[in-house]
Amino acid sequence: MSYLLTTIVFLPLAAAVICAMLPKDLAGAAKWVAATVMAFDVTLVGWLLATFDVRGGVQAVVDIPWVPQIAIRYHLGADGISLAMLALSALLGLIAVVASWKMDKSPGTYFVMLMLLQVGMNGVFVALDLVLFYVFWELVLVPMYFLIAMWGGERRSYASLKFFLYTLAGSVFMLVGIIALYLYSGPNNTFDIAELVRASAGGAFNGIQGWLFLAFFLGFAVKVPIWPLHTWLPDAHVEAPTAASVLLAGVLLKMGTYGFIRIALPILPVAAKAWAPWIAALAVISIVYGASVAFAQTDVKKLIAYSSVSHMGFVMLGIASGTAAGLDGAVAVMVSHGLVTGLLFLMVGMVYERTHTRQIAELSGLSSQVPAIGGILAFASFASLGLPGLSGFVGEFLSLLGSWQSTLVPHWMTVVAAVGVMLAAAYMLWMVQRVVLGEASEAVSRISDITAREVAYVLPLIGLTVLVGVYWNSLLRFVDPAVQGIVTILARVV
Amino acid sequence: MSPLLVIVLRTLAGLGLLLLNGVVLIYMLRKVLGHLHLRLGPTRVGPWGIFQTSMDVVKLLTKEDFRPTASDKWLFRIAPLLIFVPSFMAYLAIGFSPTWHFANLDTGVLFVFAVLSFVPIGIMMAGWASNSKWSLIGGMRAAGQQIAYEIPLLLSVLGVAMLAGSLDPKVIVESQAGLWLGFLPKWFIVPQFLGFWLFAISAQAETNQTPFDMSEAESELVTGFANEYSGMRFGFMFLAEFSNMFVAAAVGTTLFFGGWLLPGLEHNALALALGPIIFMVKVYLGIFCMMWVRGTLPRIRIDQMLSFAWKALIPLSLLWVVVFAVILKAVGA
Amino acid sequence: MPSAIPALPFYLLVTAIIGGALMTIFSRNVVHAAFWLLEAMVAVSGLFLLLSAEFLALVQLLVYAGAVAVLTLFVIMLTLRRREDAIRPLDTSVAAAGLAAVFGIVTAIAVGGFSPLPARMPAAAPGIAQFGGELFTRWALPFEVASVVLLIALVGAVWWSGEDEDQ
Amino acid sequence: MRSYLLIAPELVMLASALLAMFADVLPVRGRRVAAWIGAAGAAAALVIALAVGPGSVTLFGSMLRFDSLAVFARAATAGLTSVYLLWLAGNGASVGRTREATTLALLAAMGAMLMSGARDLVLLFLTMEAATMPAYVLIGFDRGDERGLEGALKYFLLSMVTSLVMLYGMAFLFGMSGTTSLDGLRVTAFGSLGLIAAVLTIVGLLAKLAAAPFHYWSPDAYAGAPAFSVAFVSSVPKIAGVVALVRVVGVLGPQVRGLTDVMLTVAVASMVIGNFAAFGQKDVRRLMAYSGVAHVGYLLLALAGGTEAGSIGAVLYAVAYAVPSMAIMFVVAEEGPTLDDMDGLLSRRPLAAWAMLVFLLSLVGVPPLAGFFGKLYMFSAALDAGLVWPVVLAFAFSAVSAGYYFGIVRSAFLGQRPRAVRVRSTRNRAADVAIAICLLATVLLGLLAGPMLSVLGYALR
Repeated sequence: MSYLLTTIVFLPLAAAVICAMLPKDLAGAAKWVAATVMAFDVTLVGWLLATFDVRGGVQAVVDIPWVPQIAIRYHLGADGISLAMLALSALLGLIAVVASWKMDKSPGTYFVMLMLLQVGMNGVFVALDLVLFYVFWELVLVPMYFLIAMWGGERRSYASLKFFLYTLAGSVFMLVGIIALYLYSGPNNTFDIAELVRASAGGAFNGIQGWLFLAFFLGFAVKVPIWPLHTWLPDAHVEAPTAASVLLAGVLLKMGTYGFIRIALPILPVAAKAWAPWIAALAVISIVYGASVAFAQTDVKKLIAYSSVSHMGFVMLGIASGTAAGLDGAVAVMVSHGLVTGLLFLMVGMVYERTHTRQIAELSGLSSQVPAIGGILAFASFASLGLPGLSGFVGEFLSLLGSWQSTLVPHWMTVVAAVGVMLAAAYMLWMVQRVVLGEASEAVSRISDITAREVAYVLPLIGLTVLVGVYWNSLLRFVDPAVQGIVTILARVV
Repeated sequence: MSPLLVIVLRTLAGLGLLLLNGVVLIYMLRKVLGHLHLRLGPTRVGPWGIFQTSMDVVKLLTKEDFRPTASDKWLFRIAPLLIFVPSFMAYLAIGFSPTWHFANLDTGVLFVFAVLSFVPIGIMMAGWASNSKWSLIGGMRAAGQQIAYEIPLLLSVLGVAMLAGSLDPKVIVESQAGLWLGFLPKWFIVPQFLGFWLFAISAQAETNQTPFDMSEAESELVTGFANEYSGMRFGFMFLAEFSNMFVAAAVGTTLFFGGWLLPGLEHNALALALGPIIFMVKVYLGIFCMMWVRGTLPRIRIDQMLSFAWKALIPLSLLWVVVFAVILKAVGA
Repeated sequence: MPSAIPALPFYLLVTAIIGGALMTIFSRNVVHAAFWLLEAMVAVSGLFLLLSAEFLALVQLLVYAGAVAVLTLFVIMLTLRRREDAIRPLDTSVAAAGLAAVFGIVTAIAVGGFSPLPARMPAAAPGIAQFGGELFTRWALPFEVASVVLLIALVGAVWWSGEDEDQ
Repeated sequence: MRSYLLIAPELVMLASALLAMFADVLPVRGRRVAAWIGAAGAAAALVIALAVGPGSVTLFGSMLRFDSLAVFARAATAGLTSVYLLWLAGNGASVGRTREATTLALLAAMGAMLMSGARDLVLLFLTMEAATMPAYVLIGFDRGDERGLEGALKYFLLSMVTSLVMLYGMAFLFGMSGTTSLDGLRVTAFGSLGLIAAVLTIVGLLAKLAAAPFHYWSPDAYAGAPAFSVAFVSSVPKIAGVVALVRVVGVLGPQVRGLTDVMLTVAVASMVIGNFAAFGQKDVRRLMAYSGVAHVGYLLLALAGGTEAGSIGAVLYAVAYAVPSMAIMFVVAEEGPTLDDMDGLLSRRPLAAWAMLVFLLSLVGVPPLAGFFGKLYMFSAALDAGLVWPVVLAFAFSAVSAGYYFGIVRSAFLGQRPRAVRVRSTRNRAADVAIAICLLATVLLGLLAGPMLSVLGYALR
């Protein structure tokens, strides 16, 4: 029994409680509390990474009954995939706190929300009980709603409610699925993921897998988001404050794909295989559609948002493939997208903070006025479009490889998806050309360059992007053993 | 005899008693009130005016049955019956001796009160149907009065019911046999003096007698609800009033004065034979007392009367029921 | 009393009850409606008599004739400012009549399918003493709850009719 | 004697009601001493109820039996009443006469507590009347307000008619079974007549709970009534109502074919009507009335499944619904009834705003709050009983309901208050404590779902 994960998950809650109780005149101290706690949290995650046995298996498990009457357990544990996501979540959480250093509109409440969000994000990735998973899943909604609704842009009210209702509507279907899994899991009804996998192997869900998968699909697909359920994403991204955008794109979207990998595939492998072509088709549509729409955007943030739709399509494609390479690629895209898109949003945030605009037309010549900001923005764009040597390439390559190898995904889909990569290169480069290069526009002409604090929080992202891109195994050695387990399950069914 | 024939005969007997009683009581009332007021009462028709009432009956029967045009046709016609029939029915439950009764009910006392509670309905109906403000006011007064005084009336009976353990008139009377301390008749008036007092006042009010005759109040409402009635319909109302008096006195006799019992005349053939006579004597004594009150006290105001009921009689009777129950339990134990 | 209910008086009383109830609804004159209500109540007490429940029959008379009907009439007569106000337009009762008819038909069909209903009346009606004993032992709780209900009604009535009080 | 010990909680409630009624003649003086007495009495009743605990003994013949379900409902009723009166002791009834409000609330709660243990149709009916009659007065408590009186009258008429319909059904049941004891009802032999009797019997309860075809009273009554009355009327008596429904359906459901279909129809209708009508409401009381209809729909869905787990889930959910809806009404009573009145709540009273958020989230069914677990139990039971599509619908509506609940959140958190801020005369600690207790209960009912279910007698797996 290890309480390490419990500590990692609930440390931010402690920070939230402290921030909430700060008197009004001390509200400025909230950021220090949050930063300290998150730094500690990241350290703990680092320690977990260091002590993690890469040969696989679920580690740092804690498992105690919560509501014994209906077999709900407080069951946390981390395997490689969980750990990668947990690390991403903790790191981006810390960065989000530091990036919000200048937040002066009711900072106390702001950091409470940020910390509550962190609890949910951390928890989702290590919960091994479905109800617990759902609890963390929903816990994310409310703080994110408020982050957008209270600290967002012009249309924040609309965007936040849309975000909330979309994801809530999706997740209630997931809850139906969870309950159904529980009811059909045999004489010893259970919510435990591992036991459900075993029950599934024993044939407990035969005949209804399709329906169950539909329920989970709706819940996860909204969150990912897969076309056509993506419409909340651009609105939410555009209106959200920088830190919220970072977490939304970097972590929240991954919850959906993580759900597929953790729950839908292993527990419902038959349906997953049956649905794979359709999911792949939707993924491909997402890739191409997201990229095409990104082209048409005049707002940098919206462009990044649509690029997220496109990138998450690669994740879904990898998941649909059901091969080791595809799943490795999916996780790699998840991590990479978290790092890179986080970085992109941070840079856009910096620019916006200085110029008060995000319109591509009004921004140009960043490199001439603020070379550091421009350079990092360009770097992030390259990473995003999948330049070899940077993290984006790893995942996209593996995803495409996996889907090509897969017997479930038609080859033409892989080809179309590969076209998406080129589209991504095109719109990203076009954006870089217009925003970074050229002569400094009026909005850009009098701004100052990056500060030390800003360097401090983008540097880890840049470093990790390069590390993963160059030394793939730094990520994959954690992920692959877990992926192999899922592939085995998938291979077992016809 | 077939049961049906028995029922018919008994009913006819009851009706006869009621009519006879009515005639006698009207005469008695006139005489008693006359003497109380230091006047003579009827003297002209027959010796001491004893035929006065029979002549009245003839007059009522031959008078035109008049109905005001603006009146409520059906209610106007039904009302006198609704006043008369219940008071007739009340006779059925009265026991005159261990063997003399019209119907033997084990809830006899309750039956009397139940049917008598219809009388104010009839009075209200008459008051409303007549479409005259005096009548209406009389009817409303009757209703308010009835509601108020019915409660202490019923509560006052509870003490007796507790003592006798029954609501059957026969059982109640029989349980009053014997003597206390060798000289005091075991009548329930002794332990239930307060109950009797409550009963007497309430009964006076329930039968619309002065000082509680607000629903008729000749001097203000011109006989109130009966204002627009004439002929035999008026006769029914008139008759019902006297019959109610008789019933009240009879119930009082049964409950508090040992019914057909007299000390020393219990449980033997002579007592059985004399029973009805003893009972009637007691009843007429009771009626005389009611008339006495009627001739002595002035009429009080309706609001005084109602607040007296709600604020004095009802709390007192409730209290008495509780106190007496406790006493009975203590003594019994 | 026999355990089966004599048919003729039963149907007469039932007709009287239903008729009275319908007339209560249809009567255009409020005062008449009150009298019809009374008629229905009295007929109900007749039903009790048929079942040898003498005590209940008498209490029904005492309560409905002696108190409820009188109070109802009293209130109606007190609140009518003019006699003509007693006459109300008919149209509201049409819907009620329709409802009652539908309800009656449905019930009649349902009941009709299950004749004869088994008579489960007790062979001998309990005496009043037995009745009282039951009421205050086994049924003591409902009895007391009923008194609480009345208390609530009293408090409510006092509240609605009472004077305003500064607080 | 033992019988009286076992109904000691109710006796305590009754005693404190009488004491509160005569509070003015007590030697203790002070503002709203009646409400304080009531709060203490109800709290004592709660403690006693828990101390007495569940038992299989039937009292007064077969009148009463406090099994674990009943004990839970009874304790919850007493506890909620105590909190309500605590709030009332702090803020007082908006139109004065806190004393009457206290007495009525206590008597209603007493009726509700007995109702939850009632095993006899007669007692069930009487206690139901005792639990609902004070509501007529409370709804029309502001005698100067015509809308309140209209609402009260509407409620009164509908409630009376449905009560009589219920009595009619009970008469049929009595005729068929020869007994009024719930356990002795035998109606299987009567086919569709049994169904009619059963439906007529539950109509009264459905109307009191404001289920769909009988819900018309609730929006008007709530919107016309002062919010402090709504806080009580919309929450506390409903718990016992659900328990009674559980009892009746539990006995009749297996015996009567088609009863569950009726329940299901009512459930779906309630969910649909309640959820759609709640959209666009500007008055929080009206909004809560319609959402209450929807919540009753969820409850009925669990009951329609006809399983033990469904019954337990429904009762738990009834409590999980009652607590936040009462607390929301507290805030409404303090701030004003419309959405505009809620504007800027965050800046004025941040804690109240956050509490409000938690209550609303619990009503939506967001974990780990009480409402989530309630829905989890209920819907898993209904799903277990094979009601797949209604459950999916219910879940969808749960999500939809966030749409209108968040209207309140939006006002409270994002709204600005343009007009002059109405400052509360006194910041009242007792009232704030009451809201805080509700907040705690909303959270703990979820987190401590295990112990709750133990109290409810949910078998351990």
